[in-house]
Amino acid sequence: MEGLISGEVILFYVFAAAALVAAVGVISMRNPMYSAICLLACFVAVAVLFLLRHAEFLGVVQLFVYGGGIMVLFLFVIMLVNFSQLKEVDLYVGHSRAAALLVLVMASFFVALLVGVDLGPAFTEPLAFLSVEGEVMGNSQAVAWSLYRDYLLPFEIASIFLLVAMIGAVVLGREH
Amino acid sequence: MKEFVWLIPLIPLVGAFLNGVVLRNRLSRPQVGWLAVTAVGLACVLSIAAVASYMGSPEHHEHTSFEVELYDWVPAGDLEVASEEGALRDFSVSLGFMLDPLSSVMILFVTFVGTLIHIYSIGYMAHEDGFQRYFTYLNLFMGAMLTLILGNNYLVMFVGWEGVGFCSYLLIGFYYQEEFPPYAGRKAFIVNRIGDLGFMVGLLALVSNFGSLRYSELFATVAANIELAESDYVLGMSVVGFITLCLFIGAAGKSAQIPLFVWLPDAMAGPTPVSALIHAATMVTAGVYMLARSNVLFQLAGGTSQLVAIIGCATALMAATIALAQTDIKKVLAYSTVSQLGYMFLACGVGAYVAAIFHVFTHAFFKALLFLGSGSVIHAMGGEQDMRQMGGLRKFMPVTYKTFLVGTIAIAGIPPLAGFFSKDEILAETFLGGHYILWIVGLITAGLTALYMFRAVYLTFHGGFRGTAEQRNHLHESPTLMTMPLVVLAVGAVIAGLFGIPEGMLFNAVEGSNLFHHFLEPVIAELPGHGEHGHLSLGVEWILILVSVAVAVFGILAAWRNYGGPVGLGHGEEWARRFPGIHRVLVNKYSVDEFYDATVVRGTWGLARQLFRFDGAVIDGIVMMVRHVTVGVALLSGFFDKYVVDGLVNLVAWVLNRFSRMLRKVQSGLVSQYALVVVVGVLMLVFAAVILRSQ
Amino acid sequence: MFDWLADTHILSIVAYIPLVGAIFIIAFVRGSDAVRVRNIATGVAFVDFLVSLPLWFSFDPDGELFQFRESHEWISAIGVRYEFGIDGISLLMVLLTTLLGVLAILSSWTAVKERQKEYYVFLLLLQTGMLGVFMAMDFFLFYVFWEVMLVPMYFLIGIWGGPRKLYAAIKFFLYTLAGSVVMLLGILALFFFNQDGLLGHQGMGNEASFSILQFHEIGAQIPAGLQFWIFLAFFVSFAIKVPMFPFHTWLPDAHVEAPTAGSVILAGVLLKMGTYGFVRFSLPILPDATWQLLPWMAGLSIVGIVYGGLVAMAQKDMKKLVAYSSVSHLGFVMLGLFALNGPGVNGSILQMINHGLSTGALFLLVGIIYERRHTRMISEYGGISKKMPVFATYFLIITMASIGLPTLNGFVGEFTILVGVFNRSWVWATFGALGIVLGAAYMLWMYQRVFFGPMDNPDNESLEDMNRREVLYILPLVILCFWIGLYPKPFFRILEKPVDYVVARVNGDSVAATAALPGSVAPTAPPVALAEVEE
Amino acid sequence: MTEITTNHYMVVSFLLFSIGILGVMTRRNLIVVLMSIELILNAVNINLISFSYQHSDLTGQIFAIFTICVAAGEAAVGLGILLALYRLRHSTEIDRAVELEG
Amino acid sequence: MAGMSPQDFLLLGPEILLAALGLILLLWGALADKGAGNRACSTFAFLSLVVTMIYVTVQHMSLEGPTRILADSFILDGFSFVWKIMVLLAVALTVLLSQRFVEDGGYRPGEYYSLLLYAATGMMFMASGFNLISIWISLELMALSSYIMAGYFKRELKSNEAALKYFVLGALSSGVMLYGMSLLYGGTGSIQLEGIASAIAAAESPSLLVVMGWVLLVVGLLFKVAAVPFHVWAPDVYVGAPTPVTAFLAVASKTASFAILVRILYQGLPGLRVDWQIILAAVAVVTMVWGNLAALTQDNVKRLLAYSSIAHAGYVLVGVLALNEIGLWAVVYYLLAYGFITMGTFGTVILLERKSYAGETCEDYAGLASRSPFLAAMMLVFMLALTGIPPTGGFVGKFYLFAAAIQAGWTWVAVIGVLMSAVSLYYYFRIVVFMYQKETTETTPEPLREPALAGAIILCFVLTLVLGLYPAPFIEFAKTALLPLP
Repeated sequence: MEGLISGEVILFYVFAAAALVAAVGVISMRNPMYSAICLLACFVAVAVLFLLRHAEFLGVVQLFVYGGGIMVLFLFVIMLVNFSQLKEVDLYVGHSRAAALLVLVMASFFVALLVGVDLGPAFTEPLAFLSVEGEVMGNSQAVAWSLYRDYLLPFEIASIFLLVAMIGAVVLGREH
Repeated sequence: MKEFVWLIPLIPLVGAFLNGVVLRNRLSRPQVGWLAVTAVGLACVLSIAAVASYMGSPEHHEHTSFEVELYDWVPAGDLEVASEEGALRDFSVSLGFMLDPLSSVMILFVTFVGTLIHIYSIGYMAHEDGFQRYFTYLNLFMGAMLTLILGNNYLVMFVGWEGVGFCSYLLIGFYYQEEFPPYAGRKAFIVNRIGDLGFMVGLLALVSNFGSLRYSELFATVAANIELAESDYVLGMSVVGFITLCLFIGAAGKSAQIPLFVWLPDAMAGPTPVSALIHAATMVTAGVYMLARSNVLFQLAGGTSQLVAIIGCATALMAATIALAQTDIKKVLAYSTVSQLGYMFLACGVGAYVAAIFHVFTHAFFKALLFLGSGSVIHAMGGEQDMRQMGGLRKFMPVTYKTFLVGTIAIAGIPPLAGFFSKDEILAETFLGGHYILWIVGLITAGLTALYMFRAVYLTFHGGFRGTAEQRNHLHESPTLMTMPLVVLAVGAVIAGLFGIPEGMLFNAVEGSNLFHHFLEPVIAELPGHGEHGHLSLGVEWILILVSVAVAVFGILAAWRNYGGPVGLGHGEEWARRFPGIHRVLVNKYSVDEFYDATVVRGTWGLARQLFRFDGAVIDGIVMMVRHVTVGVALLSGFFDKYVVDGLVNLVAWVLNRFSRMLRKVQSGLVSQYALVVVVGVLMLVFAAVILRSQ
Repeated sequence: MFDWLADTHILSIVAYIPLVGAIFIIAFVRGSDAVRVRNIATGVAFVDFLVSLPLWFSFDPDGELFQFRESHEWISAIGVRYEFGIDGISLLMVLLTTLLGVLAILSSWTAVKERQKEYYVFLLLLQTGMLGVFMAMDFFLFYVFWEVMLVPMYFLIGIWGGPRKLYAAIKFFLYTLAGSVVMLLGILALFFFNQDGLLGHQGMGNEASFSILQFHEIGAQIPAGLQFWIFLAFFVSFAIKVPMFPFHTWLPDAHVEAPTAGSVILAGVLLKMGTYGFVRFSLPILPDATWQLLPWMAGLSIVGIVYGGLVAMAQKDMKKLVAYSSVSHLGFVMLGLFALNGPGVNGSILQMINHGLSTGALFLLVGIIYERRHTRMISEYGGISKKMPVFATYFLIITMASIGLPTLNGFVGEFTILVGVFNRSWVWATFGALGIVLGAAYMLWMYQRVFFGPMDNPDNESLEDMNRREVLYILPLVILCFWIGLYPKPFFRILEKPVDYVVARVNGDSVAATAALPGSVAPTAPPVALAEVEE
Repeated sequence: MTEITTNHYMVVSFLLFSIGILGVMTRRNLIVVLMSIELILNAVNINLISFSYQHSDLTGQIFAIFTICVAAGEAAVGLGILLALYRLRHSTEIDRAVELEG
Repeated sequence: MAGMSPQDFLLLGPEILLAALGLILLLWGALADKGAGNRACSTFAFLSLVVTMIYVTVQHMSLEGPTRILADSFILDGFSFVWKIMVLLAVALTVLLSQRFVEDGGYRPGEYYSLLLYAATGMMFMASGFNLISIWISLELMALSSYIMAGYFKRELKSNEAALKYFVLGALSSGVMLYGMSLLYGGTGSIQLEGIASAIAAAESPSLLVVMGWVLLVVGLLFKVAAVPFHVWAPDVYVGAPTPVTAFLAVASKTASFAILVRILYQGLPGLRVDWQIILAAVAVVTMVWGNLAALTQDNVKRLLAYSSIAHAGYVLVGVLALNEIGLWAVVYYLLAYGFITMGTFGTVILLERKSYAGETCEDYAGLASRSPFLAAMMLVFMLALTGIPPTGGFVGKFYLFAAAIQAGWTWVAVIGVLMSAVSLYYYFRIVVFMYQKETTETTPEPLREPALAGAIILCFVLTLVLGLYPAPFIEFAKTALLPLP
């Protein structure tokens, strides 16, 4: 038990750190290609964090959609526009120092606050993630069930949303 | 007949309306003139009839007045009145007229003299343009003057009061094409307005204390509430004290007393008949009429009466001395008018209201006569007014000379002509009142009067002609239209005095046979403990008479000694040389106008130089002061408007504008900066919310 | 006579005839056909005047306080009603408006040359707006007209005005708008106090209403603190309109730039709305605040009187001079109002009319020579009474009217006011009277400089005298001046009841006040102790 | 330290969130800005997941799914705009687009 | 148990219908070779919006009382009805305004109009959304469509820049909002408005998560309604975007966002009203002041209107924070009036526009009164209405808003509001000055002849006046939006 717990702890710290480092990498790489790679790393790390919170389905979705779809989209665009143009002379806009300072202050302030928040005992009934109307099946089934039953409406709206996104991409991306 | 008293002022107004509006430019000159004369003449006849019927009426015997009220004029509304312990009283003024001895006397001589002067004017103005305008104004004036006299309450009097002021404004400025007359007119009007301000305040005080302006009602209330009347009011004065002071200011303005007399001499800029009618016979005496009318109040206000007496006396002396040094014949007469008005005020001051009115009465005749005479002289001299250019005119215009002489004797106070009785009565009353200093001053003034009047006569009619040859050829006696009124007035000047021979004198031994006194008795209220008069013993009266006559004769002799005979100007110059200081002072009229300016200099910053540049001879006294102070202040406040009041507004606008540009700076166009702004906003809100919750 | 009018929609008819006329002109008359536009506009205004005349005859001075009332649902959600009705005060204002409307249009026949269609349309719209203001018995309705009327005025100044018209117009609009929006808040405060109260003050619990009479009823119960703020809110708006010192600076600009007709309406009617507001709302609704602020009001009025007079003295431009004289005269009116007694209020209302007549006439007259010489600089003239005797005469009469020469209207008003004011404080009255002297000074000075003296400016040689049309639109005013000067009784008669009502209200004597209102309940307000407010 | 609580996740997510925001505020290259936005959405997801774990309630996970889908959509449109920008200016630097200001 | 059932589908009818019509339009536009005509498509879009409007009304009539379906994620009540009608009206007017632009740009009408329809669908869902997920995703739907439309004018740098800015900042703000939602969920354990409300009520004091959560959530909405300091995108986007889209952003999207704001604040966070009233008061004041002052010195009409729309958001916020009945229907009434006025104004702008961005500086309006008096007159009325001068809807709306503030005791906010609206006169009348008091120059464009557009403007004009002169029925309409107040 001990080992397992500590193992979880270790995993958390490792991947949390990885995610943050990768994120920093994203916004600090000169070459957008590298940024993209960092972004991918970040996605993966976050996926692991999901798994650690018993969101197996979400973890996988995260890997596929982000790591697969969105990543590809980015890379594709990066390919489309020619590289030499993307080599920025300087990475940041004028006020970046001020912004950085601001963010630093904000982060330290709120982190301090958030650490202090007491949410009480967590994950009191583990079965809620696995069971559908009482009988245990598995996370995917549970998610699917509630998604297609309780959250059908958002789901439909989401479909329209994606349609619009498609139109948008076409309209905006189309050559003249 | 008396029921139609309201027609008396109306008829001249109708005349004015016809001449001025309906038949404008549709009549020949004679038609215009005679239309006007008829209007006034009718008024004259009507007033005689009215007075006659009044004297036959019960009111007269019951010593009350006869009143006609046409309609409610100003129903102002409910008001808290002191005399009724602040109870609400519906205050309202009606347009009403009244006949009583005082108004009767006034209208009689006003209409009479007025008619004569109208007739005279036809001749005098024959060659002027604006003929119809002239007569319109003249009729208008008569209407206003009669309203003033006949009104049965102070407000109607005020109407006439303002009306005559307005007409004199028009008539002084009759020659509007020139620079000076309009200016003089405005000066007259505004100085009068200052007086009227006092008058108005007085009326207001009357209203809020006694709740009425109608003489009969008002004086009754006053007599009934004497303790209220004498109770303390504002500025440490009693109620009546305050009221009478205000009224006196008004009167002083209208009757050209110190300190408001400066406008009258300038008023001579108008046509001479106008000077005769308005600035000698009628309008200027309105002040005296008002005082006499308010005798109830003044009797209660001892202090003010004192003031009136002193001011009057001072004015008399001052004007007389100034007259000594004047070389313009009309100016001489003008100052003599001021001086005579001083006498009248003196009379009122010492409580001799009847005497005052009597002097008004006689003065109307001889002063009008003198003015018309001078007018005919000026006419003959082709507009020349400087006596140094005249001389020896008696050969050329005998009628004018004789009548003028009569007038002069009358004003000099030589019995038995009109001036003697009235002036002597005033002096007697003064003496009787125990005001010996005033009496002496009055006496001296009497002498001076004789002196400067005869000086004028000698310089004008005696000696050799000093004018240009071309003037000499032009000399002639005036037409009958002008001489006829002279004669009539001369007769008046001779006999007018006989109405008021002191009782027990000469063939006049019967008790109460002093017609004038006897007639005016009821107007002067007897108030317990106020203004009671003893009686002079016949002996003292004789002595006084002799003294004053002597003084007058001395004055005449002095005039003869210096100006009479062949000497001409000689001795006059002599005097001037001997006492240059005095002479200059007199010539400069005590520099009163300059004095007013000096106060201005102190009063208004920075305008000093500009003021000094004004021609010393015709510096425009008060009006200039008013004008400069106000223009100064006005400019100041103009700046205030531009730079402070508006300045603030513009400042706000400017600030807003700056702000706007500042805010636009935030919109730099750089999206990252926008993001920054958003984030900062978010942070501020979150902090705010957290802090709100933390306490 | 005309009693049958009582139950017609006569007021609405009077109010909307100009509007209908305007719409007609917009719709059916070509702008190019200027003469036609002009004639129709004149006709409409004249008809409106004729229709409004019967009001004068059928108005019953002893009848109800407000007559010819009409009342309909409008915005029931907040109890706003479309409610018209006039008492004596409004009646006089309405007649003044319709009369000046005709004259103003007559005066612009030749003066206005371009964009005539729009010009007359705006004039007519303005007419409707002003009439509505004086007729409205619902505060919301009042406010609507109050603001509507700004727009056409803005254009009259801003399009047909002088060189600085843009500045003057927007200044006029901004000033008045800023004032009225603040008033809006005051109205709302009243509205909510009438219901459940606001800002912690217990309300009256009545159902929602904007009825002015309703507000009069509850006025006395409003706590002094609240009254104070509401009074200030109203004050800003009305004082700007009057205009009282120091809110007056929009006036000279507006007057100088506005075309003649504009100035006439502005001086004749618009300014009266401020004083009307005071007498209709501030005094009766907010008695305590009125007494509390009395010294300030009187002080400002006196400053206005003297100040206006002095500044007028310094002006070189006739219109500006007259404009500042208006500041002085309206200071007089305000002083009379705040005497808070019969004669004072009586006089000041009468003086509102007088000022409308005489100043309106003055602007018309100035307009006449401006049209001939295209300058208003006094220095440009001099001795012109030789060329234009008739004009000089009319000008003289009007001048005398405005400086209060007896037998002319100005005097009656001033005297009555002074009687009232003197009763409140002799010092105020003396200052007021001082104003009269000043008035004489600057008016006569101007008159002399323009009409007397040698005619040295050759341009004036060619001036010709007033023509028939010009006489036609001056004469009525002159006649009215004499009428009010000689026989003002009918006016006082009409004012008697409303004035008593206002005075009673402001003196906290609600019983006497409600006696004037049949069927209304007397609120039990403690009468204001005069002693404590005297100092 | 021995046990991982929701607070840990909140902290991680908030840091990720801050980094994303910083990226949006500072980077000049539009592509990287878009990536930063993705970071923000990821931070949100971490929150949602950890909270759903906290409350042992699936809703959070569902919400996360929608977040991901929206992220995809936005990425698509964002990249479309980027392409258009690139066509017009032959650059993807956002501070080139400052036509509009004031 | 909230499952999916046929009548639920019926209740979703209007939205589904509109989405379907959108799809049809899209396919029609795409498949018909060379594309269907602009006129045809716009007419189709317009009609489908009208039909939906009718459907919504009928549905509202047939329902009694609020109805919820799909696990309380979707609610039908008076509030949603009123707001759906308003947004549909706005979009319909936008369609009329758009014809010209699609014509000139030579775009595929199918795509453009279907985007509008989808945006409309999103807004309808927003009006009915009752849990955070559906609210957020529908908001995103609307936002995404508007990003695209803002960048529609692709050949123009400005348009593209507008899209870019709108997208980046929009994504940022929606990220922030989403983060807020997640915190709220963490703090209350529910994403359903009532659940949140009851959780907050249960806790004796809200946890940090809740506090941060609601602020971030509200910030996202304040961004959409362009309240200071989250307005930064508005001026640039309004100027850069094609004018019809600008009108859409200024009216439709703003209105819909207010719908959510009110819904969440009144039904989700009543327990925190003390907090959000104060914060909104601050934001409202800053917004009114900033918007009006910044507009004072603008020469570009679209930018001027952008700032003015910022200021108007401030006014509406005053009504929102008053949290009383008058306030609520004042908000509805004002948004209604504001919608017509703004649509009319932008319509006029379009009439003066050419393919480029002409017709945007005040100079282009010089002497309009003499060239086309009626258009000028209508523009005048719109300006008066924006200033809030009777007899226009703008006045009545403002009147109610400030009345609400006074009743709720927010007097100082009201004072600032009225003073600012007086200030606003100055810049609105700059346009009037040009129209009426300046002379035409040879560069000033002649207004176009556009029946549809003219019709739209006249409609807006008439309604502006009617709203000002006979508000009663509209107030009744607004009152159906009343929510149960805490």
